[in-house]
Amino acid sequence: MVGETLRNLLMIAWLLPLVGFAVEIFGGFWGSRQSRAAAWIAVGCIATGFVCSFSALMIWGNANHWSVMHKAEHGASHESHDGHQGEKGHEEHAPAGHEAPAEKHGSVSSESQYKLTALAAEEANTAHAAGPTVYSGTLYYLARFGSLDLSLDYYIDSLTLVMFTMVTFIATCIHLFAMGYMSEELTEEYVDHHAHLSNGHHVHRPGRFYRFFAFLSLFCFSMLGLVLAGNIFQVFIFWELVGICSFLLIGFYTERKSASNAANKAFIMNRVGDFGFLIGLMVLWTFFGTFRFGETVNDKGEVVQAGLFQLLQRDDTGNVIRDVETGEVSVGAADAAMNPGNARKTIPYFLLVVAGLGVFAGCVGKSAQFPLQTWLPDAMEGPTPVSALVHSATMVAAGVYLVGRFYPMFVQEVLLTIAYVGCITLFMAATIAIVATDIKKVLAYSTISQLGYMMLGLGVFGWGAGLFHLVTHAFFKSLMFLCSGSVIYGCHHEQEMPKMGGLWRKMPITAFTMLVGVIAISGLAIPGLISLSSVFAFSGFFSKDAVVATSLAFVKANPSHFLLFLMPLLTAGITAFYMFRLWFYTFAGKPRDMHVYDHCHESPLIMTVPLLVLSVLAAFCAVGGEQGPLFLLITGDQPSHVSHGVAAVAGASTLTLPGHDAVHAVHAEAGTYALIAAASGTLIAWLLYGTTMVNVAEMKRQLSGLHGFLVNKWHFDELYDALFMKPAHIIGKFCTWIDRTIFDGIIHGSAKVMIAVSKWDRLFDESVVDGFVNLLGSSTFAVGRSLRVVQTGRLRQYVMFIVVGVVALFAILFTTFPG
Amino acid sequence: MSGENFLFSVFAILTCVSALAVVLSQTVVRMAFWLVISLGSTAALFFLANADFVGAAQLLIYVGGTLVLLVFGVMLTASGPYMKIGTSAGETVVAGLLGLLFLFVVFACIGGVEWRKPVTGSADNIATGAVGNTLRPLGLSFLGVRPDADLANGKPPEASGYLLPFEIVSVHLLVVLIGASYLARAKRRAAPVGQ
Amino acid sequence: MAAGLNAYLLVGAVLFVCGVICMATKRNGIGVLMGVELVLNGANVNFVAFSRYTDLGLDGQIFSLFVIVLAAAEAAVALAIALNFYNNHLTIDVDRANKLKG
Amino acid sequence: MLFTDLINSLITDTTQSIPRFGVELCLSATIVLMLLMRLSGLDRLIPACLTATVGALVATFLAYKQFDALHAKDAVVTTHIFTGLLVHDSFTVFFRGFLALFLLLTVALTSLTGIPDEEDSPDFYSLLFGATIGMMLMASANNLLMLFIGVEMTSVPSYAMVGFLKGRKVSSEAALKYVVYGAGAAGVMLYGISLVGGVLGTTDMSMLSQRLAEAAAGGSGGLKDPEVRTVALGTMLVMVGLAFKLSLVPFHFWCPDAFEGASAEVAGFLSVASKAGAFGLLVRFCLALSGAKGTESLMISFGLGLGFIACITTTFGNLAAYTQTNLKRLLAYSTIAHAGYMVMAVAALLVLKNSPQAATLTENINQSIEGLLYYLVVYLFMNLGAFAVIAIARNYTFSEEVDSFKGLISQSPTLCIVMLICMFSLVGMPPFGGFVGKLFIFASAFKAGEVHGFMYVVVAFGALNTVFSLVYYIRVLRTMFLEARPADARPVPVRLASWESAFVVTLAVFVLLLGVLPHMMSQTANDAAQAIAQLPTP
Repeated sequence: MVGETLRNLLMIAWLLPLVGFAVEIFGGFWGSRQSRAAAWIAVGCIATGFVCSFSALMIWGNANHWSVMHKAEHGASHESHDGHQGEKGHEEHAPAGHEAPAEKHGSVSSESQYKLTALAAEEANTAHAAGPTVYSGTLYYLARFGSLDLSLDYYIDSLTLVMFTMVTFIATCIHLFAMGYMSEELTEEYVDHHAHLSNGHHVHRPGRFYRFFAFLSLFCFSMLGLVLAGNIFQVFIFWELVGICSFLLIGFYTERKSASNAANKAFIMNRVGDFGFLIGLMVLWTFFGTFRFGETVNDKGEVVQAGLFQLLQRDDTGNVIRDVETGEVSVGAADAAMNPGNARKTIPYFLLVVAGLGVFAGCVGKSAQFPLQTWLPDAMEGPTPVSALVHSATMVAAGVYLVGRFYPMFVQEVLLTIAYVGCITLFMAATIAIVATDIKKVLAYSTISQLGYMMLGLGVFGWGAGLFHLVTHAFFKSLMFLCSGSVIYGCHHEQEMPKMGGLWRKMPITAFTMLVGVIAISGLAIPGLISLSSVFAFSGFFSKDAVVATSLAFVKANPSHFLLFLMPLLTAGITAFYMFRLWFYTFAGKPRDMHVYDHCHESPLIMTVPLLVLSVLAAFCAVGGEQGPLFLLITGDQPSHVSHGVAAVAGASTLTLPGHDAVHAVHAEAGTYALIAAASGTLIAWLLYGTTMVNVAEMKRQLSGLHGFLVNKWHFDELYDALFMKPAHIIGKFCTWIDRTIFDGIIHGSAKVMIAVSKWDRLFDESVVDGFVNLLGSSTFAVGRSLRVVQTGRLRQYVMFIVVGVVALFAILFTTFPG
Repeated sequence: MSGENFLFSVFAILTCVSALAVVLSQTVVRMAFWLVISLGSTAALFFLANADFVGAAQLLIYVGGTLVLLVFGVMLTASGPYMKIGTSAGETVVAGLLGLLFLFVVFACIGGVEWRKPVTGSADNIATGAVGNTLRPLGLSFLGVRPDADLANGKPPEASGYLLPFEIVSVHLLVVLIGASYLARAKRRAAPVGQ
Repeated sequence: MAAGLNAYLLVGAVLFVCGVICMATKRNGIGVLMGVELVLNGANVNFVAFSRYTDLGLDGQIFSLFVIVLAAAEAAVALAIALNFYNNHLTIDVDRANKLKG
Repeated sequence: MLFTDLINSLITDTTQSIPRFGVELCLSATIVLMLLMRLSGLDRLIPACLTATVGALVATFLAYKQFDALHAKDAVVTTHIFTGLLVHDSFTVFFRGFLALFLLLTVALTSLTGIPDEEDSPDFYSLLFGATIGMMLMASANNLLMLFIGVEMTSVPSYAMVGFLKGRKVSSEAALKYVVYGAGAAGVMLYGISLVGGVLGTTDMSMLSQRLAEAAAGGSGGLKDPEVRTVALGTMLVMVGLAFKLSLVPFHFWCPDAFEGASAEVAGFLSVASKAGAFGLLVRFCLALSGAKGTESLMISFGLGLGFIACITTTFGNLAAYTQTNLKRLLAYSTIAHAGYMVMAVAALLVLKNSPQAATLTENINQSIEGLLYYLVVYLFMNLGAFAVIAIARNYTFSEEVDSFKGLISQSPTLCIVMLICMFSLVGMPPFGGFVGKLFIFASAFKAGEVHGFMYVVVAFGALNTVFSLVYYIRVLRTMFLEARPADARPVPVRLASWESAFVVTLAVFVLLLGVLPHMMSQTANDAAQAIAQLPTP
């Protein structure tokens, strides 16, 4: 049974880190602080996990005869990349491993890509034959509340497998790297130079090597659980767990105020997004009655309820089926066909939009999209391996992953929102990255910007493109973060680029691997002579190209949304600019701070080997572009309505969403534009920072206004401070104040008047002027006294408020009751 | 005006006026005095409403017990002849306005109600609430039997007997007694260090 | 029928309102407790009146008897607490109960 | 019908009722036993906390037996005991078990922290047990008289417990405020009862909706009908009395003051147990008035009113907690907020039960009660856990200010981690129990949104408030975990292998289990919900 094998393998990969976490945290607590055992356990767990996930991927492929690989019309394009096979040399290289079988079976391509009927019949748990091949089922039954089942489910399709392989692989590399990077913690007394006590001394504390790896393991567990999750509720649980892990990891240097602040900020911002997520959950549950993606199967193997994705059906045009009269969307036509007992239901269209936007709100928080993006740069307070794993390759990818996973539930309005949010994010973050000087901050903003690309890609109906970029980005961004970690480690925790320069002589491996990453993210390529499909390029080019091409196709179909193409194109140039700026600033030129330069050194082998491994993957994981194995693997089980696009329907507010053909038609054009943008960005960067021809400081002065605006990150933190934090504090204070003052004040205000009136008699006896003065005096006195009374006489006002409350409530009941 | 009406008017006015006097008195001893008058004339109203046992209980427990307790409180807490904790006129006026508002709300509701008419006394000569002579039915109801309600209608008994509250209130009184005596007595040992 | 139900209810409501005002305005703790007695008494007048004029019947009188007993219990505890307050603060002025706020 | 028949039926009724009243009887017996032991001087040999523990244990066991007996039957069994004054069904027994368990935990906590010293402990436990009997009566009341007696029996001993630290100024102040406020609320409630009972001519709660339907039959059924209007006023006044017990805004004033002045153990007890009893009663009262023909829309507006109050209460509680520096006071405001969340379930219940489609919504009606019960159980563990941590730490630091918890992680990690679990659960963070509870309350409120759109607003407020609440809980956690322990702070050496740790860890484990294995509890809660939701409606 393929499904069971896959399930078991992935469960091992998922649960091992949890076991590792338990062992590490307890073992570390009672063990020696100088032992590396915790790290080895963590590496062992995650590496085994990788082996399991990779095997699962292979089993899945074999069971499907690698049918996703042989799309007849694209079969020819594989040859040109065979050459890379040798130099990779890693059997872990997932996509490369598939190529050979794919070639062998190249001729057997009569099966349709999306109909893998042979397997569907064999597995009781598989989805119906028309959709993608999915293995789903229940791992563990939690509880039943009313009509709601809660369980831990799994949902395995090619996206799950690719994500598992990617996450475990990158995590393994990063774990290894972290063993070197965190080795300073292997001590009984660690001196934290960035944390100060109130007496000005540095903080001395025991090393926390084991704790770091325990948290990393817990994080891996949560992330993998999120990917494996078979219902949206489970996603939400792991979603929160990932958030908690990230909180722990960002705040790893808890003694530093900035770190604990950043951890709080990340946590709270994520909760803001989750608020929307919860609302989405409510809508889904109310109208669909299930949280599961796949079908619910009872003990006897009968399907009792269809999954979310099957409940929301789409017609031939790709639109959801709407009732002609009410405009409501029908739910569960498929379900009713299978189980006549489950009556047909409907959901108002706007609530479908609300549900989509709600879930997306969660993704906005987690993936640091506009307007919740500000936590990510601050999260760089964590150790660099954390930044690499959590804030570039995996956790922030969870939002994008969820958008991809949840794609069948999104309607056009939601997709458009996603596209615009992504578009704003990618541009804004890129502009801020131009002026950042902290090496990790540049990478952080670049991460936000690239996440924006992914969201944009998904929003303009490039399901494959967005997720493709997710995977390639994970590779090159983790590589670059590790490189920056290596630089920071080599330069003894110096992160400011203006103090670096010329480092390539001291740390050649780091400089070289970083260059690979920079080229990859910039999307540089050498155009082929014959056609664009034979272009030689690193991974970033292909995936970004896919996104840009989809957005061009989208804009051609919906010209009013032209910004969705222009912005990413412009940003492609900006990306190349700031990335090369980073590289030139750090590694090229002359050393700017001799102190840093003299003391810096190349990192040890345990850190450089992961860099080399990752650089190979960053360069070549996307070979073949959209005809390459990685892309085909990801899109193997894409939602069925994606490939042929969605047609606009008159009347309803729908957009035309481009199908594969439309995208294919503009591919070459878009690729050319993107390449020109990237090349010019690179050129400018070289001119400004690679040579001495232009005085950068002079330019900075000329554009000081803009520069300041960007340095202050578009003033977002201030904006939030003014918009949310201050009002929240004010309201909080206000409420306590109300308790003390207003309620009392009303009574005492009137009491004051009464006092004044009661004194009127006496005042009348005195002369007018005196009386007036006295009145003033007595009323001020009364004010003072009533204020003093405000502080003292509360019990009686409490009682008074029973009556006030009763009367007020009755008045409200009377005035609001209808009829 | 019948004699009953006349008596009712007298006691009703006495009750209300002395209740008002409780509110307006500035010293606690006077308040206690007016409270006695008010509660006592309420007892008289109870008698007029044929609730003879309740009236007696009111006199015994309320006027005789609770009030004496309060007077003890007055005596124990009066720290000197000069102490007079007054209330400002303004507060009283505001509270009075609120009270009138509440009174208005209540009467806006109950003014128009057509009250359910009482079931006439049962055949067995056991009085109901309307007729008076309630000692025996009340006593029986505390034992859990309700001949006043159940004997008339030939069906199995369905009215509530009050055996349970009668018993459980004794537990409550015991607990309350323990609590009150704990609070009122002085600590035998030195109190723990103030925190 | 003499007096009439509404007249009784008026007396009850007046007692109730006087009690509440008493609780809300008296600064003397014992005075506040007297207000409590008035409030409960007001409700009791209602019960007895209903017992006489509606088919609430004997239940109303029973209710009022229990109220009298419970009021006595409550008064005992309240008085103990007031005395305790007095022992700690050396005054019975409830306005001096001002440590806890905010 | 002869008089002897009456006597005979009384005897049968009573003999049948007494076994079903065993839990309360056991508690009463314990009170008397403690008193007798004290009189005979036996309490020097056997400490009162031991007697109390045994009494609570037996009570818990009896409650469990009762539940088991009801559970064994397939159908929902509802028995009226003591001539219809009380109801005995799964719902009653659920609350009995809940309260007995909580009593047991509180006794355990107090004997660990020693807040009543040996001399005072018989008094303290008598009050505790007396209050618990009252709460059990509240949860099983089927007569307006029992409703009032239950509330009084709960409140009056609580007043004394709040003032239990009689040597302290704040304690006596808190008790005074509590007793005056409580007496006022009780008076208002009693007045409301008199109106309801008078207009409807009965004190039997199972007759209320029938009589209400009769009263509404003549008129419009709306507030223009004087009978309905008076009943509405009376109902509102009764609810005000309950709102006092639940500390809903604007009847919450006593709550922060009383909690700050009382010892943490008492505050923990009051914040959970007295609320639980009041919720049981509120649900019963609401259901007793629901479903009367002609007044459905009025009851829906009562539901919406509760929803409105719930919104204000949660928001107020959470925001007011922002600026608190005393941990007990902070938790008091958090208690207010949580009462708001739970009232949302009752609001949903009222709205759903009185909607025109009520017949098709039985499952959702069940679910709203079930969510409330589940939340109460979770709340028991998480809130008691938080208060227990405070109480234990107080025994070392003599302070309950947030600042005295600075850097506590370095000295007693167990306490801190338990606090973390409890607080995360209070926020509603998965995988802790609070999350599951909130989820189901919100879900039922959301369902009620189909009947009336305002309930969507309520849900939105609830969800928004989970964000608000994060801020102040995090502040406390941050103080405990991230700040350095001041050198002059008193040490808090709570070892992992100590009774204190064992106690709080047990609570934390339950919080976790309720989040991870909700079915442990949800089925039980569902049984209880079914028992009450199917009350006969005319």
